Amino acid sequence: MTTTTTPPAPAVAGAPPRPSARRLRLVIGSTRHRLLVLGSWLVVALLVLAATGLEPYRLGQLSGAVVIATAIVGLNVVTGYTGLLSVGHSALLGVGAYTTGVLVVQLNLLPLITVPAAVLTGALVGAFVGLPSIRIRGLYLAMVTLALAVAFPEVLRALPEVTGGNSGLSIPLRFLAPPAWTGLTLADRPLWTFLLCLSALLVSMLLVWCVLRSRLGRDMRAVRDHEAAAESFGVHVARTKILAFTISGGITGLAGAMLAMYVGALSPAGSFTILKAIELLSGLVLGGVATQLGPLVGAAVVVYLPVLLADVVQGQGSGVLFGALLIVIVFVMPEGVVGRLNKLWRQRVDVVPRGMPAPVADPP
Amino acid sequence: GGVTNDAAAPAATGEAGTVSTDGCTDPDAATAVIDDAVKVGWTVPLSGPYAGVWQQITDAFAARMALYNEQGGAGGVDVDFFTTDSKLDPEIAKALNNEMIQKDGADIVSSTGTGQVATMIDDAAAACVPFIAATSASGTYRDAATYPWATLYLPSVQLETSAIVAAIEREFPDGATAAVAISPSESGTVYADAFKASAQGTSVEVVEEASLTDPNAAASTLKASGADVLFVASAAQECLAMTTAISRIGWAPQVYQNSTCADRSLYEPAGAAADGQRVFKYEVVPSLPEFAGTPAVEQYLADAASQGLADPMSNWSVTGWTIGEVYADLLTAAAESDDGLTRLSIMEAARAQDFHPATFIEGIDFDTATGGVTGMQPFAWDAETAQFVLDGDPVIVN
Amino acid sequence: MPSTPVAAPPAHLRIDRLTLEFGGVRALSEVSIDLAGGGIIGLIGPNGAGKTSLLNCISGFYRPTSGDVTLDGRSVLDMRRHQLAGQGIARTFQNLALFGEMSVYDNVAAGAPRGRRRLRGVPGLRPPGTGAAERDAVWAMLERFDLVQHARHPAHGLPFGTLKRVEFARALMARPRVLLLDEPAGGLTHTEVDELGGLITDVVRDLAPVVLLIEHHMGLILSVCSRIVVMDSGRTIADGPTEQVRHDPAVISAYLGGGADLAAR
Amino acid sequence: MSAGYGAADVVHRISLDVAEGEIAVVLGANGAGKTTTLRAISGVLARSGVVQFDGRPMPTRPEDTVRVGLSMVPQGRGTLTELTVLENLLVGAAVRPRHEADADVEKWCGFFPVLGERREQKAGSLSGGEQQMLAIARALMARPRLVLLDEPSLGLAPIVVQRVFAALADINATDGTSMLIVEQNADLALRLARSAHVLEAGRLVASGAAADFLDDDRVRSAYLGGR
Amino acid sequence: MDVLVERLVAGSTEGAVYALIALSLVVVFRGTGTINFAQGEMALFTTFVAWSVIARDLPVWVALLVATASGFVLGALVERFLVRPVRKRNDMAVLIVLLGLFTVFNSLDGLIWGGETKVLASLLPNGPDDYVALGPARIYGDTAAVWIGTVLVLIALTVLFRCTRTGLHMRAVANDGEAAALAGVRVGRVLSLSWGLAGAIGSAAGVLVTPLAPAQLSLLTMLAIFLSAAAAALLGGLDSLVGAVVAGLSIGVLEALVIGYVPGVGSNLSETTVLVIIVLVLLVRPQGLFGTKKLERV
Ligand SMILES: Nc1ncnc2c1ncn2[C@@H]1O[C@H](COP(=O)(O)OP(=O)(O)OP(=O)(O)O)[C@@H](O)[C@H]1O
Ligand SMILES: Nc1ncnc2c1ncn2[C@@H]1O[C@H](COP(=O)(O)OP(=O)(O)OP(=O)(O)O)[C@@H](O)[C@H]1O
Ligand SMILES: [Mg+2]
Ligand SMILES: [Mg+2]
Repeated sequence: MTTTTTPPAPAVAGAPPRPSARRLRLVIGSTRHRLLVLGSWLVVALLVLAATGLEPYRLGQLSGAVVIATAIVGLNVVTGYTGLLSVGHSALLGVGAYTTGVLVVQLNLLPLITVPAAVLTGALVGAFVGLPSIRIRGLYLAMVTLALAVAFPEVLRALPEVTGGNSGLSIPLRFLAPPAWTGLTLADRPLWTFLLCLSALLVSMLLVWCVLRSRLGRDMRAVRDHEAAAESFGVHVARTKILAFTISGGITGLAGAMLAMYVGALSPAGSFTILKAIELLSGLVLGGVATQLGPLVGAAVVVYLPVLLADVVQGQGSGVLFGALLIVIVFVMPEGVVGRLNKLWRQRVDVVPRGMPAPVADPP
Repeated sequence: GGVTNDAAAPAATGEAGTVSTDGCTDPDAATAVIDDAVKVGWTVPLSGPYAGVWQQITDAFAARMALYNEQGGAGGVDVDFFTTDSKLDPEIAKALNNEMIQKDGADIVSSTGTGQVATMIDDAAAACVPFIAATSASGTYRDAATYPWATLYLPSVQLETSAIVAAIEREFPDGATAAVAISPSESGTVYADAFKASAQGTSVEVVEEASLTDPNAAASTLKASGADVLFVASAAQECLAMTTAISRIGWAPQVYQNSTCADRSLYEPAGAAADGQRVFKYEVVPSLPEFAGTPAVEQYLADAASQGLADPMSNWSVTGWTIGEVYADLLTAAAESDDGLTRLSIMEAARAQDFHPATFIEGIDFDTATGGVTGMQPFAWDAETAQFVLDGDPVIVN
Repeated sequence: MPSTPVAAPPAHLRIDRLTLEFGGVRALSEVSIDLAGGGIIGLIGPNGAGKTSLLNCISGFYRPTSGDVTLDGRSVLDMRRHQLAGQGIARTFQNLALFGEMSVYDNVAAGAPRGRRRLRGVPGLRPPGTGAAERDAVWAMLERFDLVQHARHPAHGLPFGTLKRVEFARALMARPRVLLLDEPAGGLTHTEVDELGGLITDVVRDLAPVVLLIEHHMGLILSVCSRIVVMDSGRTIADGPTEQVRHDPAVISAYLGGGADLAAR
Repeated sequence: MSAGYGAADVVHRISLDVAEGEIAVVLGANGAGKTTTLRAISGVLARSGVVQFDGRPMPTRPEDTVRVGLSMVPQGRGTLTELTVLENLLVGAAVRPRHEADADVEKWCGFFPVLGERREQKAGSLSGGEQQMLAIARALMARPRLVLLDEPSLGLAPIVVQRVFAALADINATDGTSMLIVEQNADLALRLARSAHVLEAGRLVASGAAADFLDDDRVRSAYLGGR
Repeated sequence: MDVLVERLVAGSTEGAVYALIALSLVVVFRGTGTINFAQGEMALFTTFVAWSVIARDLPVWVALLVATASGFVLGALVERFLVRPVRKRNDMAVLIVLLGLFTVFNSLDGLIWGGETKVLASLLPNGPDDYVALGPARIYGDTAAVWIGTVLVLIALTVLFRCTRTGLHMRAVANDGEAAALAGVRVGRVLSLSWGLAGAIGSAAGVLVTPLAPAQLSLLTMLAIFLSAAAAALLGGLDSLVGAVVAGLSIGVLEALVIGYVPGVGSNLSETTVLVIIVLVLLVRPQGLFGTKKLERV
């Protein structure tokens, strides 16, 4: 009755398994691996060096992208690795930015000194936002965080004595000048800002890298993949979620402080609305959720794409094109740019982890 | 150094009110004579909800500048006007503004929206590029000591609200109670705060305020206060909402709207409910009989037509055109100055500007020294003819 | 898997008059089992008898209506779910509960006993030796379960039987004192079931945990269990040495059914 | 037929035939591709090659294969967990007229009394075995002419396995329903089936009469265990 | 007392607006298990279409029909060509596609119809005298239209989900598309139908609601309404029709009361206050007021 036919095939015992395509074997800790890592760092260093030679306005744009990348690195911790959808990171960014802004404008502190405070408030608010995630999941959590995104500008407006209300805060230029010990002048401010933002990004990425290697990192991913199972293997789910939100809030707060220094002026209507939260989330998905380099690529896309599109179409058309491009990218690379690259890399290169027992047959 | 930064010498700021090139990143560029073209670059929202408005404003401004060029420009130097889309995002605005200054070599820049203006204004000052006729509701930038390289076009909100309070006092000599409906937007709160400040120490007492988030709820609340006067501090989209809402609950106070609402298209659909509402303006309304015949308006319409401006009757066209008047006036003055046409002379001219733009209502001037627009003309809406009518003489505040 | 014999005495798990209700459904009623002797105890019974529910009560997934579960005299019901792992209770799941996006290696490593250092693995914060020790233990476990070639593959997408092995390996990583296995042989071929039986006996020899084994595969039950508890409709209907229970007529009629050869399988 | 996930094929050019009214069994080790084969036939997975049903090409989408008379009991959790037992059964009758559905619901609730008792309970709260019964009952609600069963005995108590297999034999005898069964309980399955096929690493390595397999020592040792 | 009644009526009208949009969200959720973040903007697009129809001097009810029909088609097309291909891959991808659509539709409206505020005629007369007095409060035509619309949609959807096979199949598909397909449910058709239906409801809602919106018909009309409606859908429980309506009304009334009776905070932080209350409720009932708790069995 059912016939499944194919052109004549050997009746019994199929052909021997096809040898898998040639892959480059890379043993972690081997000389080859070390050289590769060293080489990558060299390339990064060269790129940074090249960037510092850019014209100031290009350097400015790059700083903007670096700040957004840092914020996405923060978002990745909760949304990517812990699986908690957050549409409220615009507020965490704002908390960091306003911490710096308020301390500088109202207390005349040096911006650099306010950075730890921004990280701290970001982390605290992050932890607080994380509380509902213990009970509320999925799209419901997205809604709760979205509420934060909507409420944040309203709260800023309601506290004009501190935040400057609608007019916002302007950080006087003299505060943003490079400090004397750097040997840079006011004219070098873009370079100074860029180096600052870049350091923030690198520190954040390093932190995330460490967290991922640690047990906390494994716990976060376990919670994302199967909460109940994680719990029964000793993961304190609530604590893990809150820690994830705290780390994420700290990093995003840091990004906020950098944003304050780069932009120099803060207002409720501008950078901290729900649209910014959406921008961060789009960047994360486009770059690659739960990948370490994804935030960089994602930030580049969301920051530069609109600028590039502006050369193609002006006005409302650019919005249509931007939206359409987002959709196209998701269609072409659902796992994000870096997710896709990782896949290709794994097809070509066989990275052998430390301690893996002697070579075994390839998987069937 | 200590924790606080007490480094002196704020950038590009000299004596209070005078413009200097101290602290400019490139002082020579600021004093170099501009002889090819005056590059004017605006960073304004050309996409999103306000794009329609800004398209009209920039079109009219471009038309006015084209006319200026036809008439010889700034001593023979043409104005080259270009725009980029700020997308209402401060970071984008900042990046594009810097690109305009550094890459395109803009001689004058401008923008709109508090957040965007705030982040651009220092960059422009640091590069000693004049920031002319910005349209920001925040009055901070009027302070010439802190922002010597910037001027604002919009009258201060205080100017408008004090004119309104003055008009209320005139109408209610024995004192009046006022209710305020506040749009949850930036301009809403700015207007409301200014109104309350203006009412301070007058016979007008603010007795109740409510958010426009839900106009009907606001109407009930405000009605309960029994106020004589309702001031609607709204953004353009919500002008009508309050009108409908109060008529529906049968409340008929004297309504004052802010100037953002002074547009026929916003009043007409409200029908009889809007009758008698007051609003203040300083630019002419070309469609009104009172203005239609005046030489200034005739000239404007003829010029606009010669430049192919699509909708010269619209408020926004008039605004764009008038900003063009302001630019033309100061560029000519700068070109005629001793130093010739330089960024510095442009800024100095802007600081010293005092003239009557042709598309301003008679009696109202533009005087930078006193903060820009000098007065306000009250209008009342006449539902029957579906027109604004003049309601007394301009209130000159500055 | 380092096979250092465990010096501690076997765990004493006691289930005392445990009752569990869902609305009108009584999944467990007054179940009492004393697992004092340790060893491998088979838990069998018809579908819906309450076997998984019992496991869920022990491992903190269900909160019983009444009754108690004690481990070495301490009630485990007061403990939070994540604390149970620290008490040496590990389990597998009837319907697989793996970390789908994580690699097989990470899945197994997630079972490793937890010290107090959460940031273990971060350079500089790693106490000397522990990182490498855990790594070697995981690889040894993967080797033992024939999972090395899948180690870097994400768990989802692997065949059912392989995933069952991953689950078992993860549970063993915890070096549990109480091991709760919910139908570990489901979906395995006969040879694999035999191997599994061998593994379970090995584990008992190495770690001497109390094993509670739920299985419908009677062959496995009969070959590894020294004692069998039979449940039906939320009650224990038989509890005793394997040979005695397998010939119990009540058990045969309620659970095994007529086919004698089936009972032997 | 070939099928797989993403770019790589998992099942390579296999050919097999289930005659009308026949019960066939597919054996194979873990990961051999049994599930993949069934999923490809029913249209859940994309496939290449030819699959014919009654001499006509088999549709490529599951909702259409059901309409030509095929049903599948998927491996593991095949129930709609958020729906009640009754709703699950009714969904199973999607391709049948409504009045017939009600009668069949009663029939299966009678056959698996637990399901009858748990009618209004969410399927997801059932025990593993109860869910498996529900999956089988739901597949049969469509009154298929060919049923694909992926490890139907998984998680069922021995007594229920016997009843289910007896019922399958019964349905096969009375309605002439054909069956393709993947089963680890090879002994039982081979007794029920007429023909048998062995998959190894995605390739069909042996096909023949079920009875021969029962006697074949090689198969015995590989799948049935030496008894 | 009069003021209270006025506030209650005003608040519940606003609430009915949220409820209507929330119902369309519930339909998509029940049929496909996702939230359509572009729902508001799709509705805005078809409302602009309706405006164009009225601008051609056709009656409002024709515009309503055109908008509803085009909403159905739009919803079904979006599902078929944009959502379905990425639906299986992951939730996040769907989210980005929908956010992309959000941008596309909003910009498209601006491109086609310009950004200026437009006035949309009401289905039922809403002139100054077209009201029914309800105690001290007045119910105008446009208000009544929203109320009637909400009730009709609620009844129709309840019948669909309770009494028809299609309703059952929608839930089956949302629960597990593959299992539903294996049972013979035409998954594609059900998906298209859910989205089409939601699109139609959203579009009809757009036409009914716009005359009441503070921003009238402009590019900003739907954003605020959508956010409140999404909040309502979640508060009610994403899969509950009754929940959507009850929660929508509660949010509307709550807003009115907060603005009316909470001095200071009320007018400055009304949205924040309401959102905080919603979050608190969700903390107690994570599945929403009327939502069914998602089963988790191991
Ligand atoms: N969360 C729940 N809600 C409602 N009923 C439940 C729930 N969990 C279990 N039950 C019911 O309790 C009874 C026992 O279920 P349990 O899963 O413990 O059975 P089991 O013995 O493991 O059966 P199987 O061998 O089929 O896995 C079943 O009838 C089931 O329907
Ligand atoms: N969703 C998937 N994505 C990628 N590969 C898969 C997926 N599902 C199965 N595979 C691969 O296909 C191969 C065959 O799997 P399949 O499930 O068909 O085997 P099986 O014979 O049914 O095994 P079991 O007895 O465990 O059920 C396996 O190697 C598996 O890794
Ligand atoms: Mg069970
Ligand atoms: Mg299988």
